[in-house]
Amino acid sequence: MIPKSDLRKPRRDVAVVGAGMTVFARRLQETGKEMAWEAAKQALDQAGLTLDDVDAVIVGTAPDAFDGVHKKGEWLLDGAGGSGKPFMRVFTGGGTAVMTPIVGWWHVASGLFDTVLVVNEEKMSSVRPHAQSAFAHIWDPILDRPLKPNLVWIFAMEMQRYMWTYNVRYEDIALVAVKNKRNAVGHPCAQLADPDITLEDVLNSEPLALPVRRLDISPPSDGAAAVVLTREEIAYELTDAPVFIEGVGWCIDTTMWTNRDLAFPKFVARAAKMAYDMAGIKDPRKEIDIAEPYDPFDYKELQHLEALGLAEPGEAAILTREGKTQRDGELPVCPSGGLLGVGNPIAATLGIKIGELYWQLSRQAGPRQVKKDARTGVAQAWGDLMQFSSVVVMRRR
Amino acid sequence: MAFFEPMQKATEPRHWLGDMEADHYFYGAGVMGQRFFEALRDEGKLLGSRCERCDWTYVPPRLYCERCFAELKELRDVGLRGRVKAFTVVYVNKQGEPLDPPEVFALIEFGPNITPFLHKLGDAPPERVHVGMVVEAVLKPPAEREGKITDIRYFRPI
Amino acid sequence: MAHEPRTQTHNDERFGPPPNPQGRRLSAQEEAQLPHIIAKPRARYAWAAGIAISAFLEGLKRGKILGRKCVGCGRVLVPPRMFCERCFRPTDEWVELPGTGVVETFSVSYIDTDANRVEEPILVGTIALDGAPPHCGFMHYFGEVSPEELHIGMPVEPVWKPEGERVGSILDIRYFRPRGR
Amino acid sequence: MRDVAIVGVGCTPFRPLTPEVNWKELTFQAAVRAYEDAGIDPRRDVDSFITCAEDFWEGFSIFDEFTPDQLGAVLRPMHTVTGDGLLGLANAVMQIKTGLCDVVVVEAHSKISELLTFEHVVELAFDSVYEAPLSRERDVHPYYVAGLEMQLYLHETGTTEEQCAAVVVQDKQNALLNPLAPYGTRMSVDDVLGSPPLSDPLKRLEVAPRADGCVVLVLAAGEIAERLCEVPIYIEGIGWCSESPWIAARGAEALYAKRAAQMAYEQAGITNPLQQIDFAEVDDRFAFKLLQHVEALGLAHPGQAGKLLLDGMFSRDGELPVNPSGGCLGAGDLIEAGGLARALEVVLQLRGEAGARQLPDVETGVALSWRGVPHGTGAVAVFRRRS
Repeated sequence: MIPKSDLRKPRRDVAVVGAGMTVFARRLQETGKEMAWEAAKQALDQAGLTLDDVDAVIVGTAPDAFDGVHKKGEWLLDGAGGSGKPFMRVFTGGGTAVMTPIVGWWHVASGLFDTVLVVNEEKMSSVRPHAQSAFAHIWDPILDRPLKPNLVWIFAMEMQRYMWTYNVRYEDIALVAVKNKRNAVGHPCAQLADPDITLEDVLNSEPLALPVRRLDISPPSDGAAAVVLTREEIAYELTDAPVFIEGVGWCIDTTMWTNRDLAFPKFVARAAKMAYDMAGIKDPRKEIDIAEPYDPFDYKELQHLEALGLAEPGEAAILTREGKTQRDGELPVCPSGGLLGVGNPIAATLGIKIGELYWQLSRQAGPRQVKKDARTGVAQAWGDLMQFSSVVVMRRR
Repeated sequence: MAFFEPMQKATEPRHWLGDMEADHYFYGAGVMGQRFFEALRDEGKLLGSRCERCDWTYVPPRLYCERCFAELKELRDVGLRGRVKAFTVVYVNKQGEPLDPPEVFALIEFGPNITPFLHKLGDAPPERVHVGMVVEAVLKPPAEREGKITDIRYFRPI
Repeated sequence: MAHEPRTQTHNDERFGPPPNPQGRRLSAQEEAQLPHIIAKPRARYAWAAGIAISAFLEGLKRGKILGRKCVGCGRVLVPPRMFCERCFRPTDEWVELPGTGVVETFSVSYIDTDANRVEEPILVGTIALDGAPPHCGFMHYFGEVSPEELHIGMPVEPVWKPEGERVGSILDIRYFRPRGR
Repeated sequence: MRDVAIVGVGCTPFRPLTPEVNWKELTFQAAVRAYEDAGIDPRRDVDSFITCAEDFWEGFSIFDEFTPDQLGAVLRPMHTVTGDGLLGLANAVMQIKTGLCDVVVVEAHSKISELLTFEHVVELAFDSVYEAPLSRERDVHPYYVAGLEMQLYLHETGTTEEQCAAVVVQDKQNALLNPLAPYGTRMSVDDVLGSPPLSDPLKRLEVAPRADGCVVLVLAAGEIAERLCEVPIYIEGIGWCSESPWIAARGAEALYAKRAAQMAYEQAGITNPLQQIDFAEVDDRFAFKLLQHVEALGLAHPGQAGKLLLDGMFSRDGELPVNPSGGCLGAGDLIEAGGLARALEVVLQLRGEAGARQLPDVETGVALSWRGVPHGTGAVAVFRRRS
């Protein structure tokens, strides 16, 4: 075994100094480039910077099959501010939402760049008849595709296994959808905010692939989001309250999804451990003040909280039932409204994961601001065929 | 053993046919594209958007300046006449079969500080096309225009 | 000519950041008037099945479920592969599995692949195959069972297509049914 | 910041078709060789894995799903760069420089023979409203864009069609000495000029034939590299750049490559590339691209590369050999693996392991990649064997 190097420790600090996002909705009018520009421009404006200050651009956008554009990153690059600059697109399915800021982090932390712009965009309304037409091609063509699967199936299967293994009740899972859709009422970009939603609404919503019902799922959406990252010295010149990226982690599990134990997402736990180790976090339950886990389905928020070490397996549902994950609770979870409330333009959910943590931790979140004085937060995204996770720990010092 | 046993017979390998196609896509023209195509369709005009700061005009118009990221608010009519900056005569289609007659593609410049415009040339024998040649857009008759780039049939020499 | 600027800050204090969220959903009528192109891509492939899956498909044609054994970790990998992703070494031998297994997980689906609603629910899930390690198997349909009966842990067996109809496809198995039915 | 070096390389031979393996089995073979070369165990010693791939090349939405197993990356940090191999290499370099990772693996492959509608997929990368409808109308071959760019380059630099054709002759001849390269042969400038026109002035034989294959590189932090192998090949500089994606925005020079080179040279302390660089491997999917790229690297003045090529400057025994591997024209267009194939040759040459095509006394080499029609994205990496 190779002994680890003495020089192995990130030494250059990187902060978020601006964030922006567009409305999440079906948006046929704007091109993806135009949405990317809207979000990127806002993030730069908020940071008090111009495109000239940007040394490199990182873009995230999920499957090219949504847009029907091959090499979609290249196509988006002028809207993202990448013309004439070092430009990089990375792609980890839904995990892209939190992966691009990690890639942005290493652009700066490596010493190669001072200030970078991270732009994520997604447009799911272009593909017809339905976004499912694009999802049909995520499966193994020989083993899975002949069965004509629907993407929701695998989530239903995973949810079923999760409920069975940890004895979790559907009623408690549905409470996550209620909480997040209510939280989203304070979000100007929200697609599905609903102040009056009740548990019964979720329980009685249309069955899709049981146990998954219509209101357990975040809706397909179009939108973009962006953040600006810079090194410590510049960050303090720009703002008194930069929010630092203290830990990053990412991890992928085997392609063979039918060979995995679906009840517990081990890859999320591994990614979290990597990020916590880097951030020096030993007891996440004590040290994390606020969480933005990926919540495309209500059960995913619970599973992710557990894998992030913020609850024991099976316990997250209890914390939810007891109200501890509400905005004014002990551990506010998805105070943005999450994907369930604000919407799920896959990669663009950067804005409600990293963006929201930035606004919350710098106490700019307005009516969405959590009650407690949150200094350390964790954001997480999840993607591919239920197998990839990216985790970022952020802190206001 | 570093490698697995290979297949040994030409008949052993199997392949699997499939695609990555949706039924179709709706490719929207965008905020600025809408103005460009409406002007083309309804008024027979070619619009660009100008960045004052960079003194640069984009054709087709963009919502933002690629160079400085400013929002572009000023639209201008760049006219239908330009010069050939570069051209190529294409002889084959996607299947590798001959294109008869061949197709001529060109970059057309409408003036200084304006991005060139990609389109086709027509009404000109390929051997007579040259860089610097003055050309003008040939539009479909108003009734046939649909608000698409093909509302311009091609550019022809003057 | 000028148009309305899009970069204006909203001053609605009921909302928090972002400071300038753009965009709105158009009405159906507005959408219909947008200039656009409709096109269908042509993206066709002939994927090589590879060594392991070619043999697996040949096995299905003969009514057999084949796995590959890795002596490194002792696992029988189904679907088979020529290398073990855990040990990162070539797998060692072919193993024929009995085909029986238990329901690892399942869904009662009221939507098909294009998200159309179906009257009769599709019963689908993954099967943990006997002879393979825990949680290990593949996805398939369930049949000859009601949605109410179907449960995790239920023993199941494959129902094969008649030999003459089998072509070397996962669909050479019609579905899995409760064992002994 | 930390040094980064290549400590292991592995690949499969490049071939027109590979029907006997799927992409996982293909990649596994290249990975096994790379890990053997580096003397590492991927399940234990590697901190991060990177694959370079694009969905539509592969036929999978979210190809990232299908990447970990064959590299030994299961339950490890791994991600996809939707770009050329050198862009993946850039990520690996940055990961090591931060101090987060000690050992990183980069993989890129081509299984392009499985894509039955290559030309349609290339067109799918064009702007779908302004560009694609023009060629779709009569099903025009999308490489007309290369013809357009070549015409612009020839017209503005005075480079001749004969000079471009000579690129093909040289590349295919170099490939004869490369056992990995499938397209080596002897031909004349007249053979090339006499091949059917594809899109004037581009001729059929000036387009690199595609190939399948996989390249895996193992990178390590400098202080570890010294312990892992005898001749670590240091990545002294890496740069990348994208121009505007609009086809009409193209200029006669490869600005993306020029800027990428500037960035890489700055890191590597290269102020006089002609003096400080011993040889180059550049993308030449179209023959004129070799000349354009050599100029972008500062190895020839604009418009001079063609003349210098005819003078023998870039041949194997010339002052500054270019594409001793045979380049894309001789070794095949490996799609997103092209950049790593170029880097692989540079590493083999610097290690002195290039066999019959070994260049004498080489210490510093440069690799340049390009993402192909219709884009202006490229990357440049400078490699050195430190004495």
